[in-house]
Amino acid sequence: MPEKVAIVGWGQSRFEGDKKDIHLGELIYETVRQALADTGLEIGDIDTVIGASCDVVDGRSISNVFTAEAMGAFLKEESKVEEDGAYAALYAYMRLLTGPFQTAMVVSHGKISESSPQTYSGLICDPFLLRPLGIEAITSSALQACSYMTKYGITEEQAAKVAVKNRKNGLKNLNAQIKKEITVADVMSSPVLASPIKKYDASPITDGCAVAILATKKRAKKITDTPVWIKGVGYDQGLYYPGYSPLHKLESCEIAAKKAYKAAKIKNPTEEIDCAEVYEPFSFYELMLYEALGLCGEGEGGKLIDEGTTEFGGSLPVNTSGGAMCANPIMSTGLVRVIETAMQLSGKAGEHQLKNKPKTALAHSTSGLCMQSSIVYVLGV
Amino acid sequence: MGNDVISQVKAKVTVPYRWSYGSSLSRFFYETKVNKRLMGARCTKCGKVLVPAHRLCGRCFAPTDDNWIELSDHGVLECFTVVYLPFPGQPKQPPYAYGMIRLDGADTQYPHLIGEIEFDKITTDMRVQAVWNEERKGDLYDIKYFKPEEPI
Amino acid sequence: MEQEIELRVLEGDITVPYQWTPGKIYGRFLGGLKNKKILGCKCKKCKKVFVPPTDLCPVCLYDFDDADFKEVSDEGTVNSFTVVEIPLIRFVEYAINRPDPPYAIISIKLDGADTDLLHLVKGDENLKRLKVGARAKAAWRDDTHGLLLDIDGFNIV
Amino acid sequence: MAKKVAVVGIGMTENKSHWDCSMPALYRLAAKRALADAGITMKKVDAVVFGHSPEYFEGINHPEKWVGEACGAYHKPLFRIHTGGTVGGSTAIGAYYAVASGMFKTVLAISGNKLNETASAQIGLSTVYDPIMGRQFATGAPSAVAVQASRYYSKYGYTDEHGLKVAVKNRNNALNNPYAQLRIPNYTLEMAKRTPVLCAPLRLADMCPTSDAACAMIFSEEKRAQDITETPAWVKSVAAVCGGVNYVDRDWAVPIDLRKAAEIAYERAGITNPRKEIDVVELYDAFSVQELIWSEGLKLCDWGEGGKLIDEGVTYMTGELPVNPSGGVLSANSIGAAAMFRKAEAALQVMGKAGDRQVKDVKISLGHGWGGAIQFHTIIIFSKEK
Repeated sequence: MPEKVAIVGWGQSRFEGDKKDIHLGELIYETVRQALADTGLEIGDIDTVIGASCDVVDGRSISNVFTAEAMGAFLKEESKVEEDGAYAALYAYMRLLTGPFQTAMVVSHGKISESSPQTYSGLICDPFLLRPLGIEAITSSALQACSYMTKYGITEEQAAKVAVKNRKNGLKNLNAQIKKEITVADVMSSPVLASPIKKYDASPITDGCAVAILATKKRAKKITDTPVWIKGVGYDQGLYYPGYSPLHKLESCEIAAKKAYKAAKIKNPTEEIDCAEVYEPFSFYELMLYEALGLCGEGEGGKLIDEGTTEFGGSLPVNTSGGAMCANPIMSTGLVRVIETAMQLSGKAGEHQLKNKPKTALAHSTSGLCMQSSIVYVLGV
Repeated sequence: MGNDVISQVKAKVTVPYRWSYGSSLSRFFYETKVNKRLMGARCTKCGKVLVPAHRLCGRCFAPTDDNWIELSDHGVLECFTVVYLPFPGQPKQPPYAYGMIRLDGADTQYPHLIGEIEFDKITTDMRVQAVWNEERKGDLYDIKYFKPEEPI
Repeated sequence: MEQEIELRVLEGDITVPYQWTPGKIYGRFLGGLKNKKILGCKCKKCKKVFVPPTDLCPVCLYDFDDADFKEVSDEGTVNSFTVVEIPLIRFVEYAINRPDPPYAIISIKLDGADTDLLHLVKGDENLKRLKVGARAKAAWRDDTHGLLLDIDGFNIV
Repeated sequence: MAKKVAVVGIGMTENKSHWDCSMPALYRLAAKRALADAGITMKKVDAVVFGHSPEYFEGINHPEKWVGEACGAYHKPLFRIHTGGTVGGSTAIGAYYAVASGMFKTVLAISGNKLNETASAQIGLSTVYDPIMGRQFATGAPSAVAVQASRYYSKYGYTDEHGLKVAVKNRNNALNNPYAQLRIPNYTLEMAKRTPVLCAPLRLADMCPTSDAACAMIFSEEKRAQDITETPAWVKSVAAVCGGVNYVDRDWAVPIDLRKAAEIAYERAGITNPRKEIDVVELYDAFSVQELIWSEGLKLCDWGEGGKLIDEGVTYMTGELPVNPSGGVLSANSIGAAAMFRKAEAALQVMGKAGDRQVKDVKISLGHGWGGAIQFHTIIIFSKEK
């Protein structure tokens, strides 16, 4: 499905660990206005609004009740996807493909500091089999890390290299929350959260909001000279109970990537994808994602990071923005990956712009424990 | 034995939160606490006055004027209910009455309790006025409730 | 603005008492634990034994029924584990609850099962001997409630 | 451009306390019945759109993760929509767009809730109120709608008897619906008037029951729809519009958000005179008075004329434009499924498969839902003709 819908503008709030001083509505309002300013559009030019937020994060059931107006959705055709914003962008994309809408705005937000990533992820657990154990994001991911590393002989140092690489990339990203260079030794000596995951393997706690404006081909060209086209998208949901899944691989991501590649007519991702932004809540996940996305062979994630292929100056840079390692605004992290990819493709990434402007790039997001669900976009110019 | 089926698993879930007031609500409740004033904000586009004062007008998506307007603490009860329905963990024990009050000078409604009147005497469109709490913490209960307006 | 105004927060919580319905499959698995037995369900299509069982074989979409239940061993092989070092927020309160860290969460394939059960390993001695491939056996509580933690944890054999 | 889309299969669970059924099993039941109705298996279903209302109803965050595979979503594309009470409608609309976009040929929409996993649905519903601005005296949905009712009755000079008459009409309709929860034989206005006032002016009789239920609908593109069934319910148009709660002035008796949704839906469906052109309406009457208010929003009558519809018998099964032949939300409310039930009931009416609650010769039907703080509205218009 080439060149039917484009990403034409965006806004990102500053990503911070604790936006205690800002009301959620204010945060959204300012970010939406930023996105509108980016495109030169007025709120009246937006045909449909899709939100992405979560009751449990907000501590307000039906989270869009009090935020829809701050998104500019009053008397508009609005809906809310209760997943990461990358899934809301998918729904906006579907709507734009049908005809009545020419522009769509995707707004994702979360102030996780008002609650906690532990309660957010812990409540994903069913009440009978998982919740009694204290399973949440860190512990479920740690089980997965153990399984993956054991199966393929991946070392903790190799995982640490992801944290080092992404934090280095984050130094150049104005929006990044974490701006601190670290070494593999720093990661290895940071306190263990749940083995083998250590403090610096983990993404930070981040509040934030992200907005993307999408438009049909006809409208996109009037809005911007640098539209970024959605060339293909694939998404998939895998098994829920971690004991049922082959934890050493990310099946849903493999399938999502295959679907996205097929839609975008990508035959050889390592050759055809110029750069990627992936959602890596913990360092080792980026290695697993290399494999699932077909950027290297099975079990070769560690080798890919060792060879420096995915470094900023490598042949296939991954997370030039610093990724989730530098800011993990829950509900928005995936949409930020889409936006960052669009920034690279349109040449608007500023200080962290790749020297050789990419033509085709990949954005990934995920939802659920152990990356149960995945969505993959292929974007291009 | 052997074929027991558990029919219910009981547990209590408690999720802690820390909700931010943000600049507008902080300032609004600062005014109720310190100055016993209800403040509204005027939309820079349509001119309507929002209470509590907010950063934006939902209708126009325009920001409100930073110069807030002091509103009367009298107004009209536009609609109301008397709650008798009980449920576990209810924040306020029934029976009680609350409604939406259009304060004089405001274009939106302010929610609050209705007091000092027998429930069956409450009517829509009646004039009401705020009864302020002596001790105020900077929240909705800086006003105890609204009561029928006293004749001037 | 005229004066500096303190930016406020409201501290509170959302508290809800639940009475979750396990239904016939989860319910019978939990009933098995009450009797110190670990039950699984065998899919009539793929023949895999799911321990613990869920309402259906998610792959074949075969709905499990009473006749598909099968008891498996309370001993098995650890496939994956993590030692939890940080205190996790206790947002749920059952009749019996997990221990404070350090403890391990394990993924264990019980003998006779085709899937892994997630459970706990506690105690310094057990944690020292815990590794992938280790054999472990359920340690049952004296008082059982029909809850997952009727198994107190797994001891490394 | 949009592909033509039809509903080809519908699955409902009974609305009741499903004490013997886990939440995944409840969804499973609806999914299986929808597949059976369409005569297909999950192999033919390309994607799932999952609906579920507030997480705090069951205390499960991202319930689509746990429950998804019970809907047959193993390695299928799935995403979740959540818009409160109207989520069932929003989910159906999501599935419509998933097919209309050309991305998928056949999509399962499924939505539900198990409200009996807590002692009262009002515990969860009270957390819809803003913690700083109103949760202090929230009593779930009843108190909010009671406020709306007081405004409506006083604005137009109606009395609570108008609402109670709706309740009696719909409860009697429910006798024809095997999936309804409240099926009270010989229910009369006198009985309704004797029920206690719970949130004035609303009595127990004005309020919906608390149900566990799931509902599933299968949407297909044109060709496949015709292969699957001889009686597809063609989607003429969909609309979902958001109103304002705290940053706008609001007249609770005048649902401008619903009116906007209706105008969009009618325009896209080519309907100019809804009262005449629509043969049956299923709307979200969680509380009796809302049937009157929503009738106005839906342009079935002028502003302020809602009470006359029930006085004049227009909306009875025997009337000119039957509303809620199923018994409506007043007879069954699981919240998560309730708005999809409205859409599904409307689809059944054009398919001619509504059983004892079938209205004669239905060519065009409308299904509505509301959610949030009474500000999200969804509409689907179905047609017998392509």
